[in-house]
Amino acid sequence: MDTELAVAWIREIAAAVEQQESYLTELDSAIGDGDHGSNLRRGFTAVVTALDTLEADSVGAVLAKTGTTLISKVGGASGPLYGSAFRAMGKALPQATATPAELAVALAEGLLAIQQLGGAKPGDKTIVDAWTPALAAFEAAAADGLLAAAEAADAAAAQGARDTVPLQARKGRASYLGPRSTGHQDPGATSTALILHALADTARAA
Amino acid sequence: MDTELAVAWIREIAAAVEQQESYLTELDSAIGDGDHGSNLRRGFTAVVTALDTLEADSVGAVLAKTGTTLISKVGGASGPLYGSAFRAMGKALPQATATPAELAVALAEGLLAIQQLGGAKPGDKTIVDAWTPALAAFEAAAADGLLAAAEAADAAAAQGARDTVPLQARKGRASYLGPRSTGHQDPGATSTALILHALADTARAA
Amino acid sequence: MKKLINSPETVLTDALTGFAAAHPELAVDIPNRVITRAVRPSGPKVALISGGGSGHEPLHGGFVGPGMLDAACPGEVFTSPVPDQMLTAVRAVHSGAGVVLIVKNYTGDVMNFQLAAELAAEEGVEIRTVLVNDDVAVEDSTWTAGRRGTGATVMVEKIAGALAERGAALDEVAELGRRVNAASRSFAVALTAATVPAAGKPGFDLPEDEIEVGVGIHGEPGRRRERHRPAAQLAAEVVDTILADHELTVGDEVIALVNGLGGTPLLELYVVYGEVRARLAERGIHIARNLVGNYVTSLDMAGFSLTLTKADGELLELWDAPVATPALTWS
Amino acid sequence: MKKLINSPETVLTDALTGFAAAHPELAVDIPNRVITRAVRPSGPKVALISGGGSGHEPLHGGFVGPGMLDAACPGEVFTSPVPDQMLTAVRAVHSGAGVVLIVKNYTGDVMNFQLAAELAAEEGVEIRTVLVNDDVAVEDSTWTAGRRGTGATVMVEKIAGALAERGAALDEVAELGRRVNAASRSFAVALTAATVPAAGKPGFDLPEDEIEVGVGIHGEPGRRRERHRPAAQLAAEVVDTILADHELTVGDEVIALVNGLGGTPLLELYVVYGEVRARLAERGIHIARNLVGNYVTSLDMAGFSLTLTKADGELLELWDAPVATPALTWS
Ligand SMILES: Nc1ncnc2c1ncn2[C@@H]1O[C@H](COP(=O)(O)OP(=O)(O)O)[C@@H](O)[C@H]1O
Ligand SMILES: Nc1ncnc2c1ncn2[C@@H]1O[C@H](COP(=O)(O)OP(=O)(O)O)[C@@H](O)[C@H]1O
Ligand SMILES: [Mg+2]
Ligand SMILES: [Mg+2]
Ligand SMILES: [Mg+2]
Ligand SMILES: [Mg+2]
Repeated sequence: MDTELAVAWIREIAAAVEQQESYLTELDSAIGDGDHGSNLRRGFTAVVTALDTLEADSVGAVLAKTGTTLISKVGGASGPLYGSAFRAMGKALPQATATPAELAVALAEGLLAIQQLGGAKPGDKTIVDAWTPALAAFEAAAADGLLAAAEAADAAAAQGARDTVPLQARKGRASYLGPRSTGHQDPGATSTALILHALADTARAA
Repeated sequence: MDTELAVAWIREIAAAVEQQESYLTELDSAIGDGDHGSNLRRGFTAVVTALDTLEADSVGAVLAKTGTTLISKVGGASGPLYGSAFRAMGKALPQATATPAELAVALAEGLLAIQQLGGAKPGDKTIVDAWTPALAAFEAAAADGLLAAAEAADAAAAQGARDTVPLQARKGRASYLGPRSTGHQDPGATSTALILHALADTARAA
Repeated sequence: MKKLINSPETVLTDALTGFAAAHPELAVDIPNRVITRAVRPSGPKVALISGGGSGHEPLHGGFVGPGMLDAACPGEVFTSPVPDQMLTAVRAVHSGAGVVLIVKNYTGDVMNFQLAAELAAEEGVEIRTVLVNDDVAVEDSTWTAGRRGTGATVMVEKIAGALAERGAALDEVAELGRRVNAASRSFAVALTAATVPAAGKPGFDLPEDEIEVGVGIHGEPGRRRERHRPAAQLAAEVVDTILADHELTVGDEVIALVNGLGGTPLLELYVVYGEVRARLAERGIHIARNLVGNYVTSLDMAGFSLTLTKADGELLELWDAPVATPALTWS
Repeated sequence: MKKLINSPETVLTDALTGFAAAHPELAVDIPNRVITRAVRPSGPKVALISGGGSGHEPLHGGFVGPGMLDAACPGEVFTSPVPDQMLTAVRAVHSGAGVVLIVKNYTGDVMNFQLAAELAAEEGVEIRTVLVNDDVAVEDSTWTAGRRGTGATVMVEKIAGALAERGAALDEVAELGRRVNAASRSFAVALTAATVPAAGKPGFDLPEDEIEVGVGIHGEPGRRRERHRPAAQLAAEVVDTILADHELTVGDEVIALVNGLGGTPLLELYVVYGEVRARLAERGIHIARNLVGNYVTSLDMAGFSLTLTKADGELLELWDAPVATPALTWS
């Protein structure tokens, strides 16, 4: 991955979020407060604008800018979580291009940041439930190249998101619902799946 | 009419109002504020209680008590209007019994009180539109006895109430609606028809 | 209908019970339905009494206190109070200086206050009546019951109340109240209907994309049904409707009330206020003072009304005078 | 969805524009979304900053002013503010005596304020955080994100604000804020769902005769769906739910807040207050001070919350201390 591809990935996320805004909001209305779609759209719209004027000399610079912009523009739970994750990924990739293996390390740093800040474990019905299997799949397929790794992560994240349906939330707003949080797919896990899907799409188009 | 019959009439009105409360309220919701039914029920319930302890020595005492109680308990437009009407009728009938002709005079005094207080003319879509034809019919049939006069007044009041449907209100709350007040039957004219219908029912039962 | 009540029959008594408990600085005569100040003004003072149907809270009970009303008479929901209430109030607060009755122009209110005024006059109390009729949605003609009294009631009660507190004479206070009313115009827009407890369902049905324009505060439909529009457009039209009826020219100052009808969030009222102010600025009119919030409500109706009172130095000074009531307090 | 807005995207900016115009006694930095007092306290004073998603008005902006907050940071509707806002607020109001951040316990709020606190600490500002978590509907266990912060926020902001105004030191103010929070419990019942502008429809559907019990203030469903009941019964159950979790015994005094969620008429809130008071009296608990009205809302949601803060002489004295904000004013 080079800086151009990194920018393409982020733009692809922005496009996907824009397109799926109302779906994410609908999921968040069921077990949250109905703003996840507009939160991420606001955030990634700002990111795209920020990237327009960024002269990035590394993949990390793109991701770090994405992270700081998300922190500054999103708010809510997802803003600091995704923001910190992208910042951590950015920090892990100071070089002009990143190999799949390096990207895997960055994804792991991202997950670590999410868990350090939010304290969620797998099974808590959060972003972590899509990111964890995605990371594992990406790591396992990293040797086969970016496209293969991204496609594996995409599939794993989507499955991880779907697997949140029966879970009872233990973190975030949905946990207030107690047992009533079961039977619904977690919005944050779903947006994580979008992020990995965007990576696969970007890798395919490259 | 003697005091007993007067009391029976008022009780019959109270029963009719109780039964028709939601109908009156529905009419008032369409072109008013949705309280005519509860207003009159509250008023006539209090009247029935007041009459329970009243030792009336004249028809007028019964009607005057009815009027003062309505003024004290109803509020809104209909309270002072019906209250003043019954008070005026009471004043006109100081004797122990009243002939149909005397009752006709009392009904005329009642109408006068309503018009003096409220300033409505026939055609303004108010109580006056039922009371005016009822009075005319009662006067015309007074010579045939109470039952005949009351039945004529009943029919005329009912027709008068129905005839308010196409009218545009020029008095009371419904006048705020302007042309939108047409096409609905006036609640007050409808309750006046109930009052005359109760008189006919009472005369028939006597 | 879902409401936080025990029954439609007891709602007023229950609410007064809570109101009395919440406001020990007021004296609430629950059986007679009269709210007065717990501590009477010392010495004679023109007494201001208002009242009207309930369902418009904080109007009027929330405006009883130093600097504003001496007494309020709450009727049943959307039903004017009965003369006995006003007579009880007169007896309670009359201190020899006379009484001003502030009456919103509705047939029921006018007649009930008139009967009360006659009874009080018979007892030797000097009574003046100030009629509030500020709603430009209704034409003031022989074809209607005249203009309704709405938001201007707050202006009249506040400003006349301040003058009375300073010891002005009966006719001065009444005259000022009339002047404030004459300087005020209101117009309202509803997004939903109100549900009267006794009726049990909304007063009218309103499709998802339509609004009622020119509504009153009793849940009745408005003058017209129109398509819903963005706040900027609605606010501009409401301002224009008022200005078309108001003698306001470039450079004039107003007191503006952006009033929620009960079911509209404060967030939205501030959006409306911003747009109202922008439109008035375009027309060269300056808002010298403002109120934004729920002051003259219509139960749970969503929507807003705008009231503009043309202000001069005297009115502004009286507006700024201290007031200490449940709903309006400053010093 | 019918709302008095221009668009979901602009609602916050538009509302802040109106808020700024309506309250010249406050300084509203619209681009940075920070509300401060127009006139800074003279001399160093511990600064109180709060914030949270919008849609809860008058919280928090309506509580900025002498005797209460120094600054408020409004986020998007139901979305916590971003760290930049709090950092801007800290820079604006920090006077050398340190800053107390009052944070309602929601994952988003906690994280965003935490990031802001770290940034502010890097700039050398002493920061203390007071977490408000008073909602007994949520169990405080590792199985949840912990209890939500709701009505107690008003108590914390008022009482800690009064202490800060008197010149107390940073740790004292923070400690008192925590003590007020620990002495407070809340519980809420919703009759309808809120409609978030960006979502465009109510957060949940609720049949005509059902209510959500144990709701928060973000339009989310509650813990249980139940049949609607008369106000007396609901109020008694809400009181009992709180008392089951609160160390209150016969003879104790409380400050009680009967809070409207945004779409409930004041008339009904007074009905509820009367019933709450009656139930507390049965349990031997006395309401020493009260607030009845819309203070911590959830857009247009109908329903109410009850907050009880166990009071002692010190808390009551600070509660009674003068305050001059858009939503809370006494002297
Ligand atoms: N502690 C946490 N760790 C990881 N993810 C979390 C945590 N809390 C919440 N989330 C995620 O955040 C999502 C909600 O984000 P969003 O709606 O934008 O914020 P908010 O809940 O503040 O409204 C949830 O669906 C969940 O996946
Ligand atoms: N000026 C008037 N003269 C005669 N009847 C009137 C007048 N104004 C109103 N009414 C009658 O009063 C009825 C409404 O009564 P009610 O609903 O009890 O009072 P309110 O209008 O104060 O709510 C109307 O339907 C009308 O018939
Ligand atoms: Mg959310
Ligand atoms: Mg009516
Ligand atoms: Mg009425
Ligand atoms: Mg949110």
